[in-house]
Amino acid sequence: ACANTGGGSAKPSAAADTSETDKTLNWANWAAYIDEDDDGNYPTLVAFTEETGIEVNYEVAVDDNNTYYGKVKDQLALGQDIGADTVCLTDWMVGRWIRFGYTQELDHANIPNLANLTPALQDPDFDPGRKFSVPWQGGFAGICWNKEAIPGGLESVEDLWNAELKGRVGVLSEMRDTIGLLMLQNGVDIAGDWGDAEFEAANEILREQVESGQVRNIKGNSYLEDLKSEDTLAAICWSGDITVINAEAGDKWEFAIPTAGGTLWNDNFLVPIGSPRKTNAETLINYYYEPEVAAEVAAWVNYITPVVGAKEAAIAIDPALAENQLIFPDEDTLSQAHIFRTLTPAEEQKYQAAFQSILLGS
Amino acid sequence: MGLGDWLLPAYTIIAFVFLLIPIVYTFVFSFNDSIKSNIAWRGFTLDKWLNVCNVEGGAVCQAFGNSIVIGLVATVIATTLGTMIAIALVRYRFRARSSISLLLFLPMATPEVVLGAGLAAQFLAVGVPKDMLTIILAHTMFCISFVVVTVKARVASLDPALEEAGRDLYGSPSQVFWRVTFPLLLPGILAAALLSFALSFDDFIITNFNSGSVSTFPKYIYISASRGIPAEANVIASAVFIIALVIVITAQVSRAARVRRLAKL
Amino acid sequence: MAVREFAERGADLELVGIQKRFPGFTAIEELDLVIPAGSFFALLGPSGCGKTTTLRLVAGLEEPTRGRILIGGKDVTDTKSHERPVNTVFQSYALFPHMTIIENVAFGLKRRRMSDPMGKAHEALKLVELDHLAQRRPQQLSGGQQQRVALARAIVNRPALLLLDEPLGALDLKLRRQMQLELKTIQEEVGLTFLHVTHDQEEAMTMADTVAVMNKGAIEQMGAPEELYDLPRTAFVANFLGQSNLFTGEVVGTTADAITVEAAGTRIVVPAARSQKHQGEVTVGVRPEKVVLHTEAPTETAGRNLLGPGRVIDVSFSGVSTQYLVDLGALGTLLVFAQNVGFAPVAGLGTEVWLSWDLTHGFGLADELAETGRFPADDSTTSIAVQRREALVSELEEH
Amino acid sequence: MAVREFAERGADLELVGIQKRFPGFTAIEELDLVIPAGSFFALLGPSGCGKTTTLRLVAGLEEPTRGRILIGGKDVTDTKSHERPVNTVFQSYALFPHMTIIENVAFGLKRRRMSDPMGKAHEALKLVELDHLAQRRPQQLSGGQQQRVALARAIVNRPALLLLDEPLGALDLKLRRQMQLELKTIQEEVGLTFLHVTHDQEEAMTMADTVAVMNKGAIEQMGAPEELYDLPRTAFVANFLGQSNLFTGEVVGTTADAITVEAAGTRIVVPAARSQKHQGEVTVGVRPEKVVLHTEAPTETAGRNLLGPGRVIDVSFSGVSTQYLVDLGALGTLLVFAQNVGFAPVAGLGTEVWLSWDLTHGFGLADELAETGRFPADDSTTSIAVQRREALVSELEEH
Amino acid sequence: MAFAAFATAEAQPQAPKRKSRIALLLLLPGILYLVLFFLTPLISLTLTSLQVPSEFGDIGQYDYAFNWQNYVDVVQLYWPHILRSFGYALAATVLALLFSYPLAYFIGVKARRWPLLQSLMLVLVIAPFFISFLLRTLAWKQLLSDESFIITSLKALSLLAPDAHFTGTPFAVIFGLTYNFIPFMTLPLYTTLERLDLRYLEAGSDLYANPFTVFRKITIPLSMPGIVAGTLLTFIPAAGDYVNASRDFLGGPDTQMMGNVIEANFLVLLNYPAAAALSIILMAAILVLVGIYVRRSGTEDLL
Ligand SMILES: Nc1ncnc2c1ncn2[C@@H]1O[C@H](COP(=O)(O)OP(=O)(O)OP(=O)(O)O)[C@@H](O)[C@H]1O
Ligand SMILES: Nc1ncnc2c1ncn2[C@@H]1O[C@H](COP(=O)(O)OP(=O)(O)OP(=O)(O)O)[C@@H](O)[C@H]1O
Ligand SMILES: [Mg+2]
Ligand SMILES: [Mg+2]
Repeated sequence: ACANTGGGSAKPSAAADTSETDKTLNWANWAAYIDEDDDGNYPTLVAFTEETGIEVNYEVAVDDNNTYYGKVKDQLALGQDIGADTVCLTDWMVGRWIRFGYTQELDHANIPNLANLTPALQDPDFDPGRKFSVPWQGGFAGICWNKEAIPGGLESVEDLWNAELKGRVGVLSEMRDTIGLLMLQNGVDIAGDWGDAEFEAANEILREQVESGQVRNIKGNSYLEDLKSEDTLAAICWSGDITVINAEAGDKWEFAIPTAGGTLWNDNFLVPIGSPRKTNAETLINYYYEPEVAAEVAAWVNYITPVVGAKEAAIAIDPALAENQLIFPDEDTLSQAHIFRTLTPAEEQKYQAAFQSILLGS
Repeated sequence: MGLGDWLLPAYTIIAFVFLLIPIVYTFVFSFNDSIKSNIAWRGFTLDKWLNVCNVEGGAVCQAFGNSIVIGLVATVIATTLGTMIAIALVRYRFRARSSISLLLFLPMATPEVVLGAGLAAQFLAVGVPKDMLTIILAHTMFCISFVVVTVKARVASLDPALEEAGRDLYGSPSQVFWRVTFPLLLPGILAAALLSFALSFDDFIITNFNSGSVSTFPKYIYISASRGIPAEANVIASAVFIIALVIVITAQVSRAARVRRLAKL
Repeated sequence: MAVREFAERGADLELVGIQKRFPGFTAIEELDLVIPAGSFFALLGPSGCGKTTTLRLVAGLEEPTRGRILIGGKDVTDTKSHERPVNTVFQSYALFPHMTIIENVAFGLKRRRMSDPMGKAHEALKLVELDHLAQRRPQQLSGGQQQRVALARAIVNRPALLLLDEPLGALDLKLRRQMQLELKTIQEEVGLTFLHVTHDQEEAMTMADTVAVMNKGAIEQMGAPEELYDLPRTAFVANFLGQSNLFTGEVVGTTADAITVEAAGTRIVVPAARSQKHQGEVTVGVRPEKVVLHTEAPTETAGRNLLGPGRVIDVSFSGVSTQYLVDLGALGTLLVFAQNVGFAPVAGLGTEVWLSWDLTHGFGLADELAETGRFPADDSTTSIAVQRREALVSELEEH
Repeated sequence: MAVREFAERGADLELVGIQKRFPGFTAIEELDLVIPAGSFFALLGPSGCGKTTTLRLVAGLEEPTRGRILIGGKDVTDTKSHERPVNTVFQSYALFPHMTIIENVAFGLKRRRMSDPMGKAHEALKLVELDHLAQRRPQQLSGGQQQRVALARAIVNRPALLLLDEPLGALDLKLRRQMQLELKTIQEEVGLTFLHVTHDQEEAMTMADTVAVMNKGAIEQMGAPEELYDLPRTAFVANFLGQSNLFTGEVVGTTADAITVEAAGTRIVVPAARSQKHQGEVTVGVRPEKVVLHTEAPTETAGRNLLGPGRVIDVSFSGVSTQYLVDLGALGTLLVFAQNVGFAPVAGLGTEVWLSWDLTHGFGLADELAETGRFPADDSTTSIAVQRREALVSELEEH
Repeated sequence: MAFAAFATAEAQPQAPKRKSRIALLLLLPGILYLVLFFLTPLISLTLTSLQVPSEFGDIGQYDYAFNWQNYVDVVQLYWPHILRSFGYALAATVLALLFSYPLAYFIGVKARRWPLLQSLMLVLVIAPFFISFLLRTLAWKQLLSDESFIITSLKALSLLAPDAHFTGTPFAVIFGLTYNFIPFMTLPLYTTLERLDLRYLEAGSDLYANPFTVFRKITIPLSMPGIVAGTLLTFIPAAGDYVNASRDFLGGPDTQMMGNVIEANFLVLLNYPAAAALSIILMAAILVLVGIYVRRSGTEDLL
């Protein structure tokens, strides 16, 4: 058998583009990550199709960076079409795809609106010059709590370890967010130059809290279920979610960036190597970089849009919205948020294993 | 008599209540007027039943459709292959018999994660991309053993004298097979097929390792579980449950009626 | 398959030097047999002696290890089962459970593409008086009815040779007698050749033209029923076919007409023509109904053997006749039947009696009586093997 | 449970006004029965008449709908099965398949905490000559051997009352006769009370002190075997217990000693004391072995009934005796048995014969003969019920 | 229907024929299939379990080697999970047996008189098969969450400590395993009990055994094949399960079983050798346990 386990040394080559004749597009994305009306239609996508004639098949196929990667990596390694022409994945995973050559290089000529990209995101270390990826939405990881149970509110990650909350605290299974917050609490600059010692210190704190039973559970997106069922009363959370569940299950929760700082992440469009519809994908990206469209999406999903001018456009929709720091953060808010630095493969392996060992218990 | 007379029936009732609680819960929450996730009760609505396929661009229905297709194809292949093995095992004597029996028992004794991971590793090593085909191949594999067990019991209980009588009454070997053997095995074969379908339809673990980007109904639920399962999933599950129950109960009642009619003769 | 005609009449069956070995067991050692066309032949023998095996060889369901089988003069040894002009009524009926009675009966006709199979099947069902149940399934019939259907299913094909494997085994005595009559009538009417296997000696004797007694895979004796009963050649036949009083002793006198055997000091005379051996140790015997019971010492007469005095140790009334068990000391115990023409038994328990029988009724055997335990070794291998296999298979499946 | 002793001797059994209804079916209408201690009582009857049900009531495996059951004078109607001094040899043996033979036999002893159960069990096995198979499992035994184990398992407990439900049903004639002898010996030796259920009339008659003939849930007649055979009171008993030649006609003359019946123009005289009815339509009969066959017209004698001439329409040889079927025209067909004391049959097929019997052998019945078809409705209810259940179960499983 | 899988039928005496070409034809496709899709994966799983990380390779890249050290490593790292898997599976099996036996006895023995009721109850037993087991497990998770009616009532009744919770605990995982595999236990039990010949029980009571002794000495031994089949059908999948113990379902960080570890290594850490080594260990352990169990319970013929 050929020993092409995982990545493989020979990088696959991009598929031929048939966008000229094939006016369709498959978009794999996370759940609740685009505007949706009561009939289950996506208004911005409907408008996009009217405008360009490209039929978009929007699929909620990403539940987790790792599991999505696990599902498609073999096809990617062979350069095959994975059934998605564009996928939105988180920074570090995008970095891995780019390293492995699983993405197609974008033709910036097809994305003139890229000029609207927030300067802060124009040159990330995993994709200098945004040659392979373009941000879709971003968000903060911080802390949240049940206002009814904890009327006093929380301020820092330390507050989660309060004895009164024993067994009622949730943390995220996304290593960069949970460990990131803990490192920030320890005074580490997570974007800067830190090493094993800093990571270990934070990981140990988490291990202690999990083993002592202070932390009830470590979950991905389903931490929301626990919040709703009140299995947990406080948690490490993603900013956009809280707005959504407040709308859905009564205005019971509050989100805050901890005093020591929160993490900032982005999910990015990319075009998988086997996709024959790169141009269509670029057309789509360009469309969502129009400030009006970006504002419409942002108003619905409650995450941070990377499009300059969207805030102004949003004022037109709902002035209150524009004031929401979680959607249109000002400089002050942004200064509290930090981006987790890119890890080397060896670090990635090592830290993930250490983090997983907490998740799996012993 | 006394105690034992009502203790067991009472226990049985409690046991059934226990068994059915989560099913009733699932059914009730298919009418929940939920938004994204389906946890807190927000009021009664028929919307979810009326618009099952409208949510998330029909992802639920597509997953459901995939599950049906996979189940059907895997069932047909596994039933055919398994029935052939069952007949051979009961009716013929050959040397490798015990090794073959072991080979058939092993998949049933192997935990699903091992089956799933092993097959996934294999597909990986050979470079087969994961899609519907790999799921079908995987499902067929674990269904075969169950088919063999089910059909074998039927073949073994088939009186060989019946086939001999067929031959004695001028039936050629193929006539004897199609007119005597096959009709007599049919109920067993159907039971095996049903079992295969049920196993395939509800399988998540093996599927998860071998499905690549293809979604199936259990996989859809598993993925959605991390962010709240839409009530539409409850709708589909409840619908499948009700349809299956109606079919089975109708069959049982009509069988009972037939038996009673038979008893009157 | 070619369309074939009904057999005009029965065909004769010939088995030449048949041997049948199963792995580890020789069921039939060496079998030669000729059954003339149109006769009713009964194969009689204890359980496990190879009767069913013989039938299966003839039907083509089993291949002989050696030897040839001829039906109507044609060698069919290598002919497949479904091409032999033979039908079988199986020991277990083997009715198809998924077909109605009428479909069962019509099965063979349809396979041979006979015209009007349904009509013929109904005819056959009428013959066994079950036409009103034509639409039922076998499970809905009683054992006796099933047996009649099995018979109809075979007879409807008018095979040249009909094999019956204990077709009346499941019936109670009354029904059994009626079915016997019926079978015999059908055989005579249709003129088919019947090969009937049974272990019921009475059945064999009342029905068959020729009876063959089989033992351990070989035929011990064969002939007309009366002949076999009257003059058994071996101890096995003497005891299997009815009961016998047997005595073993040295031959002490031989004339042209008779031999004299001395057993435990008593001399018993047997016609020379009715004895298989004329010297050395010989076992002689007489049937219990041929023995007359005397309550007073009779005078010795030339033409009669006289034994006694002995003592009646058991009297048992069985309706038609009374059985006496008479203890004759060293000579052993004798069985005597006396038909109940009067009311009370002739002799009570403990009475001193003498026994006598006409010389001409005695017989001398070719072999000697083997001593058996009170309970004979009950080793019907089939039943044990079947049960073992059942247990094993069911255990396997329970899994 | 208290340690109990072996029963010193048999206990008597009394059933008072027993009725047993199953849902939708009354198996026993009204049953009164007294079986004296130490006796061998046989319950005889056709399939489905309620024999097994009666036994199960006595064993406590079924509760009577009405009535009381007394064993040794003690009312046990409400006593649990395992507390009754009764053991059963089941129709199906019911040997525990998961235990060896010796464990099976010792089971009851162990439950009662008898000393040395194994020793006693081996004794019992020796009695039925199966001690060498003590370590086998029931599945490894033949039917006959299993039956003997079942017997040993019951007898070893020396119960006051032993119930035997067709314990010899599976045996072939030879073994059956031996087992009968054995049973009888054991019963006499141990002095237990035996209640033996069978549908084999010969078995009942040869073994029992008292025979009761049961029909449709009620006892039709009861008495010593000879008595019952000699003087049946109903057509059912006359035909169930042996065979009978029956004639129905009007009573045309009555004297103190005898009645005269005219059937199809022929006058038949029956002793008045032997007739249940003395006027109107009466069915009279005579046993076939009491009838004498004459090949020449005999002279009419006072003490004999004379019929004929008729024609022999069937002769069948059955070893001990020959059966003749004689067609007497309007009077119907008569059966005659003649013991084979000579060689050849007395009369061949088609011979003209006359029949006669001693007046004193005739009997008159209380009821009339019902007409039956050639094949009687084969409605052994149990067998059908069993089959139905089997069909049902298999159908369910097919699913 | 599913329960037929466990049904046994009266076996008929079969006279298996001589070796035949037909047998080969009948067997070949199916056996080939299993060799291809069951046996070779096992082999390649074994090979994978011996791989080493590629030198200079990126995450998830391995080379073939004979690195048996992988086994030592995973055992050292994950022995608590291995023990936990078998502990939970054993507990669930015992609980399922205790739960199912009376139920199966009622359906198979007591309800014989009412065939319709019997089959309807059987349908209810297999009913859970018809609704996704993931959904059922999630339903339990909701029904047993901290603020749910059941848990709050238990707390109100002081049957549960005020700060106690259920989800995420070993009890919850064992509970889920038990619940999910009850049909697998009940059906084989039912099929043997349904065939249980009541005449044996009658014979027992005729031979002076009281009801309890009859149950212990006759009913239990006679239903042994069902008990063995049921416990195997429950234990094997339970030991390898990873849904119930998953943190997204009923488990928590300290209830993770081997299945979860295999999944995490395979899908998240992309540590294929570790996942494969664990799989092989799990399978071998189960085979050994099953072998011992079957031998001890005297039902070797089952295999
Ligand atoms: N397939 C087989 N393999 C081995 N031995 C066999 C096989 N079939 C039959 N036998 C043996 O051959 C002998 C004859 O069997 P057969 O069935 O002919 O007996 P039978 O005379 O019909 O007995 P029964 O009266 O019990 O039906 C028996 O000892 C049996 O055990
Ligand atoms: N549980 C039951 N429910 C309904 N009817 C029953 C039941 N058990 C027995 N019967 C009926 O009661 C009648 C008597 O049955 P029983 O078993 O006593 O007959 P039997 O005389 O022993 O017959 P056999 O000689 O066939 O054994 C039969 O008609 C039978 O169908
Ligand atoms: Mg036979
Ligand atoms: Mg009975």
